[in-house]
Amino acid sequence: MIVAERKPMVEILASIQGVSRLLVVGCETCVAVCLAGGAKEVAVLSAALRLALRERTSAVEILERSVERQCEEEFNAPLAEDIAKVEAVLSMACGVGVQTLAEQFPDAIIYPALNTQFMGRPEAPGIWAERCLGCGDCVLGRFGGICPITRCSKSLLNGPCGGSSNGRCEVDPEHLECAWQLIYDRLARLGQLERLYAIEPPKDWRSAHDGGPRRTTREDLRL
Amino acid sequence: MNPMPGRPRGVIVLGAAPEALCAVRELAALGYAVAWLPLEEAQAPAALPPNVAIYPAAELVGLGGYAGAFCAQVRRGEAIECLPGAAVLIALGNARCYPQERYGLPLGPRVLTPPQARQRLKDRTLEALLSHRKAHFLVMLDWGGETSRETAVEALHTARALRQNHAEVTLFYRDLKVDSAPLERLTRRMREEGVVFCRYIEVEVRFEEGGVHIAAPDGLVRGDMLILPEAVQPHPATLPLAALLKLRVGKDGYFQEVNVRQVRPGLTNRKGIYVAGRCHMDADREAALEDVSHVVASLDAFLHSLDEPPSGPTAEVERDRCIRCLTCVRTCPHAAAEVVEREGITAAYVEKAACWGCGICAAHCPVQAIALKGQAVPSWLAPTAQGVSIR
Amino acid sequence: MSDRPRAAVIGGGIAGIAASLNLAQRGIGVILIEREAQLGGNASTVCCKAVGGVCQHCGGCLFRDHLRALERAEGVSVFLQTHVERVERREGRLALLCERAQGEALSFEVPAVILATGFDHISPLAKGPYGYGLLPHVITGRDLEALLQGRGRTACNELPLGKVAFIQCVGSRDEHNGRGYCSQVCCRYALRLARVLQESRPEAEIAFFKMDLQTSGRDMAETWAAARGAFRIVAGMPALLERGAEGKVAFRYEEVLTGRQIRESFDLVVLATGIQPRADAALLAEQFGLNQDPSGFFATAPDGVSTLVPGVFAAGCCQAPRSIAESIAHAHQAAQACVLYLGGRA
Amino acid sequence: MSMAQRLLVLACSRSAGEALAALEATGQTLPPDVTWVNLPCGGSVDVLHILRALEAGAEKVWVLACYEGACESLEGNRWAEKRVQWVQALLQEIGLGPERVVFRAISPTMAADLKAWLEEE
Repeated sequence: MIVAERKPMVEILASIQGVSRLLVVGCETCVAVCLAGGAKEVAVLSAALRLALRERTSAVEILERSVERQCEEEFNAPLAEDIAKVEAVLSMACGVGVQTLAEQFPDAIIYPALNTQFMGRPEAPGIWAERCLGCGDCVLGRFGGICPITRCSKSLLNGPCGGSSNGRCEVDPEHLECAWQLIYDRLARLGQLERLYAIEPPKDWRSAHDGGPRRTTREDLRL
Repeated sequence: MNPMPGRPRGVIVLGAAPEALCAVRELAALGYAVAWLPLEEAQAPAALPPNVAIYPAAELVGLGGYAGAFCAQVRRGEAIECLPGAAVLIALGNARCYPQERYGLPLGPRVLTPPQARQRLKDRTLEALLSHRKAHFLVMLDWGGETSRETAVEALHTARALRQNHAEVTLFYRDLKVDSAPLERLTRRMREEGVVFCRYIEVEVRFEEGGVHIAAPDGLVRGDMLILPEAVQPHPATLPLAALLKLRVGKDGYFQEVNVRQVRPGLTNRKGIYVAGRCHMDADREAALEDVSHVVASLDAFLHSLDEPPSGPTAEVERDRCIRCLTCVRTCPHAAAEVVEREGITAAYVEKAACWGCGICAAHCPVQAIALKGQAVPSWLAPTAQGVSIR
Repeated sequence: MSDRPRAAVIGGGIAGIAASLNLAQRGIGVILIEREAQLGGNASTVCCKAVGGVCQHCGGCLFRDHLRALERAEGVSVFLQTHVERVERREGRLALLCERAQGEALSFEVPAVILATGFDHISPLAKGPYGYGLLPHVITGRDLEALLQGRGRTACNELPLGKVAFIQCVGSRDEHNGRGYCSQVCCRYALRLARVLQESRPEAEIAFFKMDLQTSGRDMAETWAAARGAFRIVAGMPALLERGAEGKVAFRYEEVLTGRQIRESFDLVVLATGIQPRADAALLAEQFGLNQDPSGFFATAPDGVSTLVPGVFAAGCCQAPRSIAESIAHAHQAAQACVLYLGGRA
Repeated sequence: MSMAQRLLVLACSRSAGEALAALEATGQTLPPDVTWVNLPCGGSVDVLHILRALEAGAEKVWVLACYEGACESLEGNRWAEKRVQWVQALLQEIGLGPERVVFRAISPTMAADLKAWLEEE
């Protein structure tokens, strides 16, 4: 899923400075599952904003909504009426959702309430960790199902580096496992250690963001 | 009204400890159909009541259902079979080891554990020592750390048995544990029979020609053999079983972290699942079996009350709002929430019979799809008062 | 729900309530008879002993838990300020002829009775030389419990907490007064209380005078681990407690291990008094035709709950000293035995 | 039901609720400017409950739950404390005093302590 976290309140408050009618919109897909932007978080943020703005002279009105997937225009369409009523929209979706709203409602002022972080999974309750960088050319099959690009701090394809110690990564030994230790262990378990003899050529990053904004086309789904 | 109507229900008993056999017998005597899974190689007792089915080689692979309607998924050979039961009683017992690190002494010809000493008494290999002159056994409790209740009692019984075989016995202790009436009687009788009790804080043990020498506060005591109690540790199956059954284990590795509200006989974090005996307490044999009686009594009463509708609030999921994020499943301490397909919707579902009404899931739900039914909250606190979800 | 009660529970302390709840859960009508004006008995006088934000598992809160459950339970009729005057056997049933507060007579006829009459605290006066009631700043553990429960933790600030001595086994394990047994609970409550004192007043220097500390069991593991480092533990029992200088209490004791005679003064002395059979245990035993064990507790069959009189069971501390949690467990077992007895007769 | 302004108590009914019941059994009542809400367990205290109460004008919110190791649901009390800490951090972020939300552990036998806390407040 896409993992995000709420922006600092100071930043959110600064962005909506002077706004007296505000719509807070959550998204009930990825960011709801990672407990950052679902209906509950919309309610919590709105309550916090109302508390923070209470001292302000003019009254602040905050509408709370959430939609199934903010990255899909069809789900956002019913927001039109509410958006027309407010001065600004605070989106609690990932960056994709925020941009969708902005594209869909060109006259509305849309602010993000979340920092979109990465594609990851819940590692333990309350902990989400990155698992995929979206490089556009998946190498997982060669590395025992463990992504060296995402999980190695140095994105080494021919690892490990000298900073691997007791299975931990030197960049942050407390929190990071050495991806190359994981790859070794997994390949050993699968009896595929010989894979490690192959020297990986330099990665072609054109399929990643380095090649510019990406798009996918499925001609069979287009008329 | 008959207090024991037909008792159509069954109980699943897990474990091979003596407590398990005791539980099986007590439950069978109450009229329950008992499915007994020892979960390890164990000698099946010769005679079991007719309403007990024992599954000696069966492996437990899962537990479905909830209080009143559990289903133990059991692998026997190739097939997976479902054994129904209204409640589950776990009596795994514990495991023993000789704590060589704590004592700093290996076992050997002059250092025995109480079970070894008992065995030698039994097979008469101590005979030479006992008959040729007055043999002297030194039994040492609480050396290098507290001896568990169970093994301390075993050491006491061993000391007594040696004494009854006309040996001299000196028992070294720091604090003599007499915290049960039987223990008190035992130690009193031992004193009367001539076991010497010797209190120490620090002792020094030396092996010299001809025996073991202990420098204790009362002076130097010379003996022929040193008897050192074993230590207990959690049964190795405790953790895997706890994971399988979603039960809580304490920091010490035994079932159920000590929780003042759950010391009530054998309660676990899941309704209808009970633990009994040494898999959750430090007890000598007598106390462990007594615990089984307590647990069976509370289990039996619980099963009788199952027909009553649950009182108090329970969590209810507005299932078409659920986004299947699994937060409730992961945070429910009672394993009452799951994501299942019911009536064509795959969503979170909280089983009323398993729910304790704590509301932890409701307070966590990211889309406010769970409410505590039967719990009145002032309207100005109602979490869903202002938000609108558009679907 | 049955119309006719099928069991009477005598004594509304924690054991009596737990036994009643167990029976009620099975749909068995219960009459719960309590001598006092309110339920609870000794368990209701136990204060909370949590320290550092963490529960010490003393079980003091279980009473209110059980009381609440009893309020919700169906089929338990509670009779307060009622005591049994006479017991008659009528065709295998027990007729309990009782008296209520204003001399009102009441009688119940039931097939089975669970006795849960609890215990008395051993009077510290039994240990005359300890000066209870004569010397200032000599209190019992129970006094301390009552103080903490009645006035809250802040009451610790009014105690003279410089040097504190906890004296264990006051009245217990004492053949001279006929109580050769260990009261089971005193080491536990005293160690827990001492930690509460220490938390409120870290400057207090606390010493334990003991024969043997009873510290086994998972519920004591944390308490004992913390206590071991924090308190001075002395193997030796004080002899005569006297008035010392500056309002202190002074006494002499012999350190068992060294044989040294030491005289020391303390600002506060807490006597850990034990458990003894209730004063009226003999009377009840006579009424029901029960035996008492040599210490005066109700004698039972090896199952620990069945008395030698058919249909009469014993639960909790009237049978032997027990902690709150153990009393609850024992009460469940007594209820189970009672149910089997009733079933066998149905 | 409307809310008294001074203090809102979100209480675990098993501990704080029982302590209040014990206090009331001695004939004492809550001060009129204190609103008390009994919840089944500390674990059901929602951050939204706290924020809504502050929005509704409560000067202070107390969350009272069992001591660690005494929660019937094992960790309801720890969740309650975590949520209080979370709200305190949020209040700090928006420039309100975090001391407006307080977590306290209590047991059913602590009626006297409860009384003292209420008097202190």
